[in-house]
Amino acid sequence: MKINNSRMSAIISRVNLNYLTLLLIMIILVAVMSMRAPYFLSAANFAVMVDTFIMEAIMALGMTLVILSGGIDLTVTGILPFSSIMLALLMGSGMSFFPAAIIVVLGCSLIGFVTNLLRKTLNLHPMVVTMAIAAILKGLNLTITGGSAMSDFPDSFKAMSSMTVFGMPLSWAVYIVLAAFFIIMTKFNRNFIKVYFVGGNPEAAKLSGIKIERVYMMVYMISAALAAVAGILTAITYSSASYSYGTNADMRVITTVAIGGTSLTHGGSGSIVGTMLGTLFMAVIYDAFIMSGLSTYYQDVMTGVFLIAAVLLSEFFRYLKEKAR
Amino acid sequence: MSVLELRNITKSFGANKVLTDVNMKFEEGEIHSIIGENGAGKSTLMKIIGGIYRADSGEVILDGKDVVMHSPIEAYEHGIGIVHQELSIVGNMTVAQNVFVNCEPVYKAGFINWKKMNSEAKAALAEVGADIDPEEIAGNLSVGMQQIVEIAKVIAKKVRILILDEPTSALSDKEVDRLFQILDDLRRKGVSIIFISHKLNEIIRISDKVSVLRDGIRTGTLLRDEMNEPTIIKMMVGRDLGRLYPPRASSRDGEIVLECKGLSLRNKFSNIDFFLKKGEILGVFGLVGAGRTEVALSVFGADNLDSGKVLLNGKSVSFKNPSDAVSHGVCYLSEDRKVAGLFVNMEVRENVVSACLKTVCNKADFLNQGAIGKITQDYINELDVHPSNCSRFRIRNLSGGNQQKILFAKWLAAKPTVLIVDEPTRGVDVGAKSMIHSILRNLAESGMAIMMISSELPEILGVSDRVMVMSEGRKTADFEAEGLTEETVMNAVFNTDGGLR
Amino acid sequence: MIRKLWIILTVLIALSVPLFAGGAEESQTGNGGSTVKGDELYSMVVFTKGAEYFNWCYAGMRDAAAILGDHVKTELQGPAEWDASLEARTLEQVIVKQPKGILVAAADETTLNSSIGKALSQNIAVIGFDSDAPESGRLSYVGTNNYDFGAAAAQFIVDQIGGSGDVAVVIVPGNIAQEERAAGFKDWISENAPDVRVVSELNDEGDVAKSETVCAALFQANPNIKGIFSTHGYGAPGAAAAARTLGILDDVVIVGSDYSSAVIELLIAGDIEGSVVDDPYLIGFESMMLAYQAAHPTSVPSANPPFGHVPPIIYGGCSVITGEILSDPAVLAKYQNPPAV
Amino acid sequence: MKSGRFRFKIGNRELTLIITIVLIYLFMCFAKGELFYARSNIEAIFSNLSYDLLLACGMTFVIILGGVDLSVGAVLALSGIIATLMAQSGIPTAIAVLAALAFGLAVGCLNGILIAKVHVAPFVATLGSMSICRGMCYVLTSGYFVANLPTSYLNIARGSILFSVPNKILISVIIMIVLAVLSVNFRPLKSMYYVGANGRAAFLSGISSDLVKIIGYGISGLMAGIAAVLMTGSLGMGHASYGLSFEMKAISAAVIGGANMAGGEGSFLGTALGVILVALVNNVFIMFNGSPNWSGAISGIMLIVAVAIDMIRNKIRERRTA
Repeated sequence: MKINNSRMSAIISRVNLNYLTLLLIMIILVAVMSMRAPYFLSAANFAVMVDTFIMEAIMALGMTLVILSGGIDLTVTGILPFSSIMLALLMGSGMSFFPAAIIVVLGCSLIGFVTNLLRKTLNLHPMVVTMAIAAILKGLNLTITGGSAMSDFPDSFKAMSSMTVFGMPLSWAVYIVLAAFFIIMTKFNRNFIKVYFVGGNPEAAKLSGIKIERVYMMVYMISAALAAVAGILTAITYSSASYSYGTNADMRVITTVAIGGTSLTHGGSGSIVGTMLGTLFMAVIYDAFIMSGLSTYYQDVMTGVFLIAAVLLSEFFRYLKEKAR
Repeated sequence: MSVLELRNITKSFGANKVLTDVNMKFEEGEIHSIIGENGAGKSTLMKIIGGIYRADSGEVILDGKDVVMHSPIEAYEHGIGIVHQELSIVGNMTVAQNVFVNCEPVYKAGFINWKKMNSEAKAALAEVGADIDPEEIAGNLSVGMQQIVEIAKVIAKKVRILILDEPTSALSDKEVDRLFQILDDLRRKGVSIIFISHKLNEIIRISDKVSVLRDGIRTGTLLRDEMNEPTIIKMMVGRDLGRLYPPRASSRDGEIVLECKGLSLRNKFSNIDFFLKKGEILGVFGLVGAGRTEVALSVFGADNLDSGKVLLNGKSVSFKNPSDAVSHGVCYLSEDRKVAGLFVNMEVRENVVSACLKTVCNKADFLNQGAIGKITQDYINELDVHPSNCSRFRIRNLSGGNQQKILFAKWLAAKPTVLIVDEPTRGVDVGAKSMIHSILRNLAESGMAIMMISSELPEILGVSDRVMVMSEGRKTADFEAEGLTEETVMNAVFNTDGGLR
Repeated sequence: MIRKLWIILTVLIALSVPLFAGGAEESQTGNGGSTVKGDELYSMVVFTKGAEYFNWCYAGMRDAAAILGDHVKTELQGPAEWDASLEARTLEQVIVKQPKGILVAAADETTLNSSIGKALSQNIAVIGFDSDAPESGRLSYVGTNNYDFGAAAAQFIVDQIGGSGDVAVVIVPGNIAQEERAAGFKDWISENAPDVRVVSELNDEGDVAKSETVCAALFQANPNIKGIFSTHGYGAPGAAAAARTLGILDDVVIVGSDYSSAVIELLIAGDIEGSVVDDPYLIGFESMMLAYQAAHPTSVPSANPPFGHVPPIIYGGCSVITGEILSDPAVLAKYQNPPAV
Repeated sequence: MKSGRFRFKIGNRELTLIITIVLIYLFMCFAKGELFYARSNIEAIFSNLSYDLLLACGMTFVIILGGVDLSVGAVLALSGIIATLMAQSGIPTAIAVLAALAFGLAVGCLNGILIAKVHVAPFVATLGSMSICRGMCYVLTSGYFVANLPTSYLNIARGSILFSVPNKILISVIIMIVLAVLSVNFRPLKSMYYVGANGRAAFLSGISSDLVKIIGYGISGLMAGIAAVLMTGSLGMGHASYGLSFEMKAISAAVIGGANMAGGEGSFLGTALGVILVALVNNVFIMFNGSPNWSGAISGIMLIVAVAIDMIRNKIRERRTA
């Protein structure tokens, strides 16, 4: 009994209050919603809810790494449509799916590489560089497509939109694999743990022999590659490619990561699991407004309120912890 | 054959020649100390060995081979490890992660073996005599503890050449003893150790050889039996310093300016009483973490007080923020000049007036650039800051000792009546140190009340008129400085009946 | 302690969720939230929610629903951003609510195809309006022929500038409706007005202030500019502001698209000469009627069983409104009071 | 007075920008002649950069403080809507204008309080208020224009009290010049640099860093409020979509002008030059009939180009001195 008790308290002491609170708010939200909207707790709605936010969820994984390293990446809003358009171009010219997808992902991580190179050589804040690159990509996307949607895909590709893996839609499976990969890597892989060091204290990391520029390069390339994956999945889901995809996705993704407890002030604190919780939270909010029939105008207002509230709460817990010491 | 040899190393930053034709040899299994005034080029030399800078000319010869290193990583690969003066601890990671940063023990598949990492970290910490939980978040540790983790981190890398750049500045004497034991062990195992410190007694105690740098030139190397303080000091500054410490207060009957009664702050300190008299220096001694800085910050209004009274000139005051305190003539010179003292990317002149902006403004609140220039130049001359035309230099381009002088200038420009100085000579060489000591004395003689917080016992004994000892958040003793011995003070430190924590 | 309390609270509330869900059956809220038995929900899904045009459409839909009966509920959904994939997601969320019918204005021609297909397969009637997705299988499309819309603008502008001079087009690239309007505009001019040249296409990002910027620069770059046509509702006010700043309001003919309180005010003041309009209210109204028709099949044989018979396409006309037309109070009243949404 | 109380130092970055602007200007004068250098064209360029100038000013404050303010665009839209709704419903113009300014100031100060007192990351705090303000715009208007404004309101922006220069140009240029001059020597503004360079040190030096931060963000919000009045007045209507992505333009301009996102560095003259450069290039772009697809990317491209030119100039100068 006594052993059990101490194990219990060990578990309790390891619970992250931020995550718990997030969970609490989410559960309350779900409770209220299920009262207002009978469909809310249905399996169909769950599926749609996940679908609604799956692209942001994938990009949020990469964004978490970027923010952990102390940076930020606004290019995702340009890369997502760019990758879908590139895929359409390549497959339209007769290439089959896998080589085309691989080229697109590699090509987009090259954009991440260039972004990071510009950041480094021009000594600019990542926000500024990524903002500029995003604007340039938008121009490129418009020029390539001429503004109209591209749907020049072979039928085999179109069939992929209803493909399932273990009974799950393709995008879910991709997300689960990626999320598991990043959870494991950030816990056990040296290169990924370096991201925390670099975000926590770049100078110290440098003195400890970490090649910090290489870490920055890695996170921006990963973030770009994940945005490319999201773009490819979007193209698969809708059998189309358009410059309009991913509009404002950068802000949604950053909001997700911030709500998930990854700190934009103190680099190096946060986790993939937190981001996944944040993702779920955002998915619930985005779904709840449509399901409840409340005006979606309030959706922006509420996202803003929850974002600030979540960060306030985590600062509050940080304060409590400090006070207790 | 020497393990490491430096031949004709020359290095300039712009027009400023930092090292000129420096030759040095480091042998296996010896502790070779390097000493010199600030700006003498010690840190630059170490950074060249550590691969952070490259020499303009000259060779770094490792095991008889000329090597060129481009980064700290390459230095590590050559078996050279540096314990830096600035801590390289990452606060949000665990102690174990910090110890094994970049060389985590892994399974065959490349995944980190957490269990092994924690147990090895525990062992590495035990080796340096510290009982720290490897799973603790490093940021939660005190500065002294972090310094120990830092040392453990480098030693755990099994280096052949170990460079320690002022490793003892944040350590208590007990921790220093322990560190020296470790260095002794390492020496016996054949590691060559390069030790940089400003503390002459430490250098003499541990070194096999000591090399002295002055203005980027090696002025000589002494063997163990040739070492003594006067000789070393003479080689460093090129002159006899005469007395190491300034005379004590000429008059002890100034009125009480600041009096504190029963100051308490939860988890930080409790029931602290002290007073400051005009013309006196009160030395506050304690180990790192004794709560000295916290008391100072609370008096200064930068932190809260749970209870207690602060009387300034007999009137009860409670400063809501530092700006309040400064306008009442109470100033606090912080221990960490880079984080809490200076604006390193701003100009010297801007730094000097940063605490007295209101006084250099006209009625419409516009800064008077002429006055700023004059004040700055006056203090540069008075405090002998080098170079003397540095008024428009950025702080980051000055050496540590000169930065510290600018920090003093900044607070002197605020015309304090009560000056609290926190570790005023941390990371400052002997020459600058004695200068700062005499500045403090002159200020006291001119009628200022000074409280000096320090972890260097000789400094406390040499400079203060009265001494207050703190330990674990409590005041444990009050002494008159005249005739006080180190033993008495240390006894007071350890004679506590159960601290706060 | 706080930790423990928090954990207990979370668990308690988590356990109580099913209780809430149980109570859902009896609850009842209006405006498309949850519905009681016998209620029918019709949803309108658009790509830039908050655009005045769609508000008019929705007003028409709502009035049609009121005529059809109290049990017919409506809602307006859609992302504020112009993002076809976001609109598709919103559509999928709407499908979960199992409405009887959905009215869709498609952000582009193909992205919504699979979502529309999904709705149809669940026996939800889908009517396209304003912006069509022709290959999606939607039962019917109600809207305007945007090519003709542009041609009408061209005809008006050529008339106003006296058959010769330079003109320019303001457009947000990537919007099919606008691209078609621009194409119709340019084609009509090249076929019918040899002395008129389209010298420039401008992107104002659908933003009035940006429109002012680009138009001001255009007037400078081409002093001979006689007319300007905005393919969307925000361009004309911006162009008018630019012309006002430069003092050339009387020298250029500004023709806008759609109507809004801002456009009406400028038309009456004479700052802009005309605006090409279709009837969004009527489009919304008719779409709603068609959706209801499709959702309630009659004995009339249908081309799309199990849905009721609806015509594949209904094109409404478009016309040019001017300050003169609006001087008739009866006409003005129609435009002046935007419906509350 | 003598030793340059108003010493106006032109930094390297400013010089780079001035050279670039002059080169572009000369080039355009040759290429397009009268069309380009006509007073009306210069007026057109300036009339359109007046909002950008104001927002970029506010943003410069915030960047000097080491932060960023994403909410300015949304605050502009919402203040504009508040002012126009009030003016439309017959409330006196002065009160409507004051309400807009007060609202901008209030949102800015709230941002500042969140950032200074509660230590929320500036990006997150202002992203939150951006969402809230933008959402409120639509809640208040449902996306409708707010038109039919009284002439007295419109004339604030459209009228002209000096040299027949439109007020909106006059107001924004005057604010800009005042700030540029004040930032050199005016103590409350100068303390921003201290706080941005090292907040802890500034606090311990007796500068009320929290207050300074709150004021800085407050000014940024206030600038958005002023820009809102000018924009709604000039265009004659308020709308929820005003100011979309203006924050990005403002940040670009400030960074082009030499502001450092790490804090402590930035100049109002540089920011003004940055705004002018982007506006000039926009004008050039349209003069040469550039593809509309790329007009949105101009400020991003100019940012990279300007910073790169500056970097190359610095390299060349270093080599020359070495």
